[in-house]
Amino acid sequence: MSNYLYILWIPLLPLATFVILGLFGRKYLSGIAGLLGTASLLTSTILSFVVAKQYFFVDGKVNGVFQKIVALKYTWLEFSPNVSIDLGIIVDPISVMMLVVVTSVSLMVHVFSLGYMKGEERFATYYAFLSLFTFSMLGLVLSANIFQVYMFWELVGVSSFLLISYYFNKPSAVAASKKAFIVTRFADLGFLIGILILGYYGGTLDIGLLIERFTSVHSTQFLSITSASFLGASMLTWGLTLVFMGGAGKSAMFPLHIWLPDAMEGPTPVSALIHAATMVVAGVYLVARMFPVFSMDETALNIITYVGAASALFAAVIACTQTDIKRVLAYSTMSQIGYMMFALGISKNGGENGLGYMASMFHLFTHAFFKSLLFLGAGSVIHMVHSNEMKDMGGLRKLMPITHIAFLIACLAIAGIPPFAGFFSKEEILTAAFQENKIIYGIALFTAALTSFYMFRLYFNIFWSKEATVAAHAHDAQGHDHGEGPWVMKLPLIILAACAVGVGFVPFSQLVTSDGAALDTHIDVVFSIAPVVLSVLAILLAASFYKKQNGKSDKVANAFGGFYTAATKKFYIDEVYIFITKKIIFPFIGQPIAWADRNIVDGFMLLVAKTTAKIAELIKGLQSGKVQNYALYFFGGVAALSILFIYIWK
Amino acid sequence: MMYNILIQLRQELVLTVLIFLLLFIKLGKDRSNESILNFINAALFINLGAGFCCHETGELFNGMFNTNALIVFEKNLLNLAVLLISMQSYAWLKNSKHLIEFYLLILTSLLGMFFMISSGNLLMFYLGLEMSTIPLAAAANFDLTKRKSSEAAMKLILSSAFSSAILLMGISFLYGTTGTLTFSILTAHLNGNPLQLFAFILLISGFAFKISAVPFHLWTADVYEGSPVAVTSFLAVISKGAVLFTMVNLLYKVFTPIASTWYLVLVVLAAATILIGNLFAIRQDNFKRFLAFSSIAQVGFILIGISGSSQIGSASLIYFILIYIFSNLAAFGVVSVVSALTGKENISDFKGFYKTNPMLSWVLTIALFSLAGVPPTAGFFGKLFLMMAGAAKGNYGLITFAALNMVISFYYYLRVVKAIFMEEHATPIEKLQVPTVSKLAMYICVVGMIVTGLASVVYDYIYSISIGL
Amino acid sequence: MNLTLLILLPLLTAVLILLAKGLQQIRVIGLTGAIAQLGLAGWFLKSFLAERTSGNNAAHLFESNQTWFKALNINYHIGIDGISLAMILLTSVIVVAGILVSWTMDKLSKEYFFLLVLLSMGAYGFFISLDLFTLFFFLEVAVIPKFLLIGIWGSGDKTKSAMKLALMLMAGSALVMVGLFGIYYNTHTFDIVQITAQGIPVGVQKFFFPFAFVGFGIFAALFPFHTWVPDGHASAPTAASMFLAGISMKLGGYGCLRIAALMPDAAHAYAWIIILLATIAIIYGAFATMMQTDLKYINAYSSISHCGFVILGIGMLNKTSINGAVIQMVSHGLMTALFFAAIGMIYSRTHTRMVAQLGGLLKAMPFISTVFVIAGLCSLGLPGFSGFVAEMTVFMGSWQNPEGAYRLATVLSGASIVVTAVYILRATGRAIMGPISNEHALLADSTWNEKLAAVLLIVGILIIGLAPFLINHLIMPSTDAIMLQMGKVNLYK
Amino acid sequence: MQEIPLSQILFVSTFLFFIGMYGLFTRRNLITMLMSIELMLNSVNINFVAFNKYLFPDNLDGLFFTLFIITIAAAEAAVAIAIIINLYRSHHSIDVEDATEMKY
Repeated sequence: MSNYLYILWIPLLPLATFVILGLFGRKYLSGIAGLLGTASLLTSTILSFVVAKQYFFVDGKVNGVFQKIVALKYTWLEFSPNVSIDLGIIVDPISVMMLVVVTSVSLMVHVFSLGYMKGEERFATYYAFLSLFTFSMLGLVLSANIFQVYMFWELVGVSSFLLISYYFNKPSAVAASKKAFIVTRFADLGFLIGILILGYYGGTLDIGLLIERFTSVHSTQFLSITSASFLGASMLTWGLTLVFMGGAGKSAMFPLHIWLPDAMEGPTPVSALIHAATMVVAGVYLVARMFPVFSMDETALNIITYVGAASALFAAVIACTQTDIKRVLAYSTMSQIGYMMFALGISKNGGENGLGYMASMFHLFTHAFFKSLLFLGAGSVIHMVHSNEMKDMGGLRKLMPITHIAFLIACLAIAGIPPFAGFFSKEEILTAAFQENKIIYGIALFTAALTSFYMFRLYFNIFWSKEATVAAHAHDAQGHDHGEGPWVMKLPLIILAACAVGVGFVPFSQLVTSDGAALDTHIDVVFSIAPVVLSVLAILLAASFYKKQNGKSDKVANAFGGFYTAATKKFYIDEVYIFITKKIIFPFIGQPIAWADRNIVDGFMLLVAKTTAKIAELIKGLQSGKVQNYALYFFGGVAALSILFIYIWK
Repeated sequence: MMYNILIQLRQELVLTVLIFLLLFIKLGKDRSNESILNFINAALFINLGAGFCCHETGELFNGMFNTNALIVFEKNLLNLAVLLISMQSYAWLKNSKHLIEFYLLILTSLLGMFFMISSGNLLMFYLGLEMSTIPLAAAANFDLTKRKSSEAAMKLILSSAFSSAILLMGISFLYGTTGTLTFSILTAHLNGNPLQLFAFILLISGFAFKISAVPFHLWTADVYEGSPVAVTSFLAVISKGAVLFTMVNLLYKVFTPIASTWYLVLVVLAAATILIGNLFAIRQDNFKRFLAFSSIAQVGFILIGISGSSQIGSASLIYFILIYIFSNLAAFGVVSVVSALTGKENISDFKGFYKTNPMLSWVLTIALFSLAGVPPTAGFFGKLFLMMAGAAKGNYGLITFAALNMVISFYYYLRVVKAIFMEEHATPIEKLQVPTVSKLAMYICVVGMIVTGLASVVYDYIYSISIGL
Repeated sequence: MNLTLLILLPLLTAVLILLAKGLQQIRVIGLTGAIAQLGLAGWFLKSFLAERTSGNNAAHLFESNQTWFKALNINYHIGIDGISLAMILLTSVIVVAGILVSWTMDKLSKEYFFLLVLLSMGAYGFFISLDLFTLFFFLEVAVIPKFLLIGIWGSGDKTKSAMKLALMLMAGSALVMVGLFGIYYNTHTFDIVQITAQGIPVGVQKFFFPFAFVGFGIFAALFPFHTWVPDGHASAPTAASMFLAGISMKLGGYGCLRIAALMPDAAHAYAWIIILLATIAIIYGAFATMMQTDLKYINAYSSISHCGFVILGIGMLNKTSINGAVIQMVSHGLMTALFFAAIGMIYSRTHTRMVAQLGGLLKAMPFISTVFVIAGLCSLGLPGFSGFVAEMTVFMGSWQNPEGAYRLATVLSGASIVVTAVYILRATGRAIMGPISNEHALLADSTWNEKLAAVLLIVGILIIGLAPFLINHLIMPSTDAIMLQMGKVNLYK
Repeated sequence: MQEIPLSQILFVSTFLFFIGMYGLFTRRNLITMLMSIELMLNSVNINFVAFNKYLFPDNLDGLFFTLFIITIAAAEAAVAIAIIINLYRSHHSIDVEDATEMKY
């Protein structure tokens, strides 16, 4: 087994970029910051492709099964002899797959930002943050220790916070970043406690060991964790569910999704990188990483399944009603991640039953490409029209042909139209769902249809609906002769479009499976009729609504009535949160405590002091100044002492 | 025999000689106050030196007068204190035309104390006591023109006469029940019957009056306030110290058979004294009155130490008195300079004092910290050892009570510091020209306050010569 | 080389400061002294590790023991183990930073620097003492400078805060004193090592533990005796706040730890109360912080919450949690000092600490804002900074107690990290980000001394945050020794 | 004639003592107060003499003590009178109630 230590460079290069740009960027390097970041990331990308090649096609397989290789293990913080945070690098199918995804998408975003963020004041800082994020994400992907996952988990969270609040003088951006951080932080609390539980009963924090101990039914650890129970559920269930809570927070699963739409306040390339392709799928990755353990507990899996399905449907419905294109994309992301989640939930570990797992990973893979493509496309659109609102757009297909084509491809991909990438992965998911759970299958199918509807609603609204004159948008100064940005913004679109077409043909089932052994799948044409047809119908419906401006959509909307408005209002989840925080926690917990501290706790201390002073004031009469009273007190003292010591204490 | 008298009685003799010298100077042609003061200070210095030559244990006049290393040391302390006081009151006496009378009075009283300390007999003790009290009453009235001064003197003389009547009653009953006045024989006859206990209580009340323990303390504040600062500091430091020395001697040597009783008496007195002293001190604005009550509180701590009834107890007491001399005299020194030069005696007058007189402020501050018992000043050690001695009896209720009272005392000491450093005054005390002698005295005090604590030799020496129960 | 140097060096510095003329001389002397202290501490670290690696596993190194008060069996017994060394390093770092941030203190500068140095001397003496009397002595030495620093150079209702602080701390030390007497009269010595060797009767422990522990607890802002913290910190001048939160609150934590180690039975008996109070302090402090509007108050209240972790770690009484407590002490020291430094810098420019009146400072003063954000992120326990390491270690430790109530305490205190995130981000979002007001738009960024101070502290934070195994390696053996006394073994299966 | 028992003498002396004390507490005139104190001292003298005579006739401690008490009482009185006179100078009254300037 050859040495994979050079993988270390893949995260370290972005880190180095971050440090350099962070320290000297503002002053000295603001010119070449972008190039620097891109260059270093290019290197990591190449490296990760090398890794992928080496692992998948050279020496990853040992007698037909892909091995888990721990390339590095360094004890970073020891809690007690066998429980410690080890910084490690794990090489297995999913981590390598994620390496490829993260680096390549990140690279695309870097390139795109060269054009998109051009002339920004804090250009260097932007790239520093991008590198920081990339580093954290890579570190997360490579973690071999669950606490290491948690660390990079937090780092990912904070770099997302920094990037969302990049336009820091925009209050809405600041608010969004705060929201994102706090909500995910809340989820992470669950994650942390989950880790504590697993670590306590597992007696280790090393993922490999945890899996090994919790999957062998007779190990003492497994017995102890399953025998221990709290509120009727076994500690295993608790631990896993709480870990999943962390994942749900990062992956914006219902009801912890509220931060994702607002996060769109960040620069669009950032949304493409963080909130479409990489960070938001961290939750899925986490579940996949711990999957063998999850597979030991039915309850946890069911929770995952239903949360995933619910989010998928919920998000899809909302997406149909939003008018901010980035928000539409955000909700579609949420819905797609829902897919991945329930795919994991319905899966089993190993063999044929591992189909869901494979499908989920496959979808994660394909989704990364077409969704980042969508965002970058939206980015270049926004870059041109300087607005996120559909109503400001329309008929752009002539002005930005490349973007148009790329966007269309992406839409087809996400709609699951063969032969585009999304088709294959979604197909696997549906198959798995069909085999495991009919209800889920139904939801998935309906969601698929919705997906293609709202995506094409988006597409038509941007590129068709009304005829836009060139003049309408040719106003921007820096010579957008045919409306689209410089080549650095177009190149990524083209590449990603190619991927969106191509990656579907990757023999994924041969490479990434739950147990590492190859899994032979086949596209069952009969089976795939239903979803494809549905999607096509949905597309046609969308076309009829939005290709030309006509009242149909509004009529339908009115037909739905209250439900529609509820959907546009995102079903009032945000309001609920705001109510809980602003109306319950602050006034009923925070204020009283703050008040009590000043007036009761501190008040008590003051009271002691005041009482002393008061007593002093009261007894001053003793010192009457009359010498006769003094003599009297004197005699009183004598008498008192005499009585005390002759009669009482004698 | 003669030789013995010369050796063992030397401190008293020197003092007597000094007193007569002063008389002659008074009678002779008048000299400038400065020269007289310098002469007196020199003489007092010699007097202080007298203690350090050769000290041996022994007794004179068949046990009427006895002396030993401890007693000599105690007398030295008092001499030192007198020297410091006389140096500090330089500014005040410089312009007084009765300064010799002042010295006559306080030195006579000092002589009385010497006899009281080394008395081996109730009669001797009584003589010493009165000899030390009566001149002080006169000295309290030294500012003949001040209303307060005469009022103070009146209060002092009347209440002390009353207390000595009570004391005498006690002595008479002791005599009646034991048939002797000699300490060494007295012990054997003590059996703790009610009459003896009553006699003892009368006696202890007399002591409590002198050391101003609650409820026998009421004269203190008024007298301190009314008398001239020098007299006040003499009262606060020296007479208290002398009586305490005697008291420990009596309790530890004579009243051993009824130790269980006097322990409880001390506990009660201590608790009351600390509390009342603190509560009154909080409210005071007149500096001397404030120091009076704070010294009352200090006495409470001293009583706790004595109640430990161990060698640590007596050693800590003497150690504390030494520190107390430095701290209290430093404080009084500043006050006396200020009141002599500006006539201001209120804490509120000291606002913004640091701006104008940093040196005096630091002296006063260190003194206050030492009184409060804050390290690294010696007061910390003094107070702590007293408490330790008390804790030996395992009465932690009392110790906790005292410890918490230390917080109160801390408050009012800090109040003064606050006034000095942190508060503004429309017309702060202007820059003062402190006489060199007084300055010297203050420096001695400061050095004493730092060194006495940190240099453990002092304590260890005192411990080696002091007595246990 | 003798540990006493750690006392003599500040003493010398203080004396020189008294002799110096003019702000320039004074501050240069002060800085030189502080740097010398830092170097000395570093030297001790170096030789300490050298000793350890050369296999010297004595509980305390550099021990020296002189008789002080022979009659009372009071000795000047000094020596350090890993924990005290960590504390000494912390102190020396903060002293340098504190002197740097008060570089331009021109009001009564001589007294100011003198008191700062005196305070540091007290801290050093406290940390090196192996004799309870000496310990207590230095504990009180450190009180008065605080009073004067706050009262003279403070802001706001300074005298009141100073008085409150001094009195509450004095009450604390009074309780400690009683506890020490109890120990003394039942073991006839103040010497920690001897006492550890011969042990204290259980009954005695049960009686005196509360005195000593609560006494030190008051210094460590133990609920409900924490009320001196907000006012004290808020009123104090910048450097004093740094010393207060960074050093003197640690005296309390350290004392609590030592007391718990001396009286293990009592510690176990009362553990549940300690944990209860600690948990309350954590949650309560966090929520109270959320409601504050003054930056200094925010940090002061958060200190209550963070010091709760120290007490919690001690109360849980197992190796990991105590490790965590120690790391948390160091981490919180550095982090709060940094926070106060940043706040001080902001205040000295904008002349307001009200969050509502600030905004968008990142535009005007990027460096200071970055420092502020770093301090904030460290405070909310972001990996890579010391706070994360400390809090996680405490959690891992406290989770080892399988009792349900202890689990609940852990979860609740864990929940505080969310609240922490809320208030830190509120403050940051309001003061650092958002639109900037015009009168602040043109303010200058930090000067060299401020930069230096901040960088120093940040480096400290990063060293712990990025390479926690270093500090772990330093303190682990000592905590092992303590656990040996505690007779409590690690609960992990 | 049989002699008077000690108890009766003690009774007299005690009675005298408390008369004195009562006088001290109640009379406003400083001179009178001083006289009451003299009464108390005298009662003590009676005690001493009686004890000496009845219980310990073989040595004369009590008697001598009495002599000293008388002397010192005289001295005390002298000083006290002087002070009172001075008080009269400043207050123009020897009523104790008038000399209560310092209090609390």
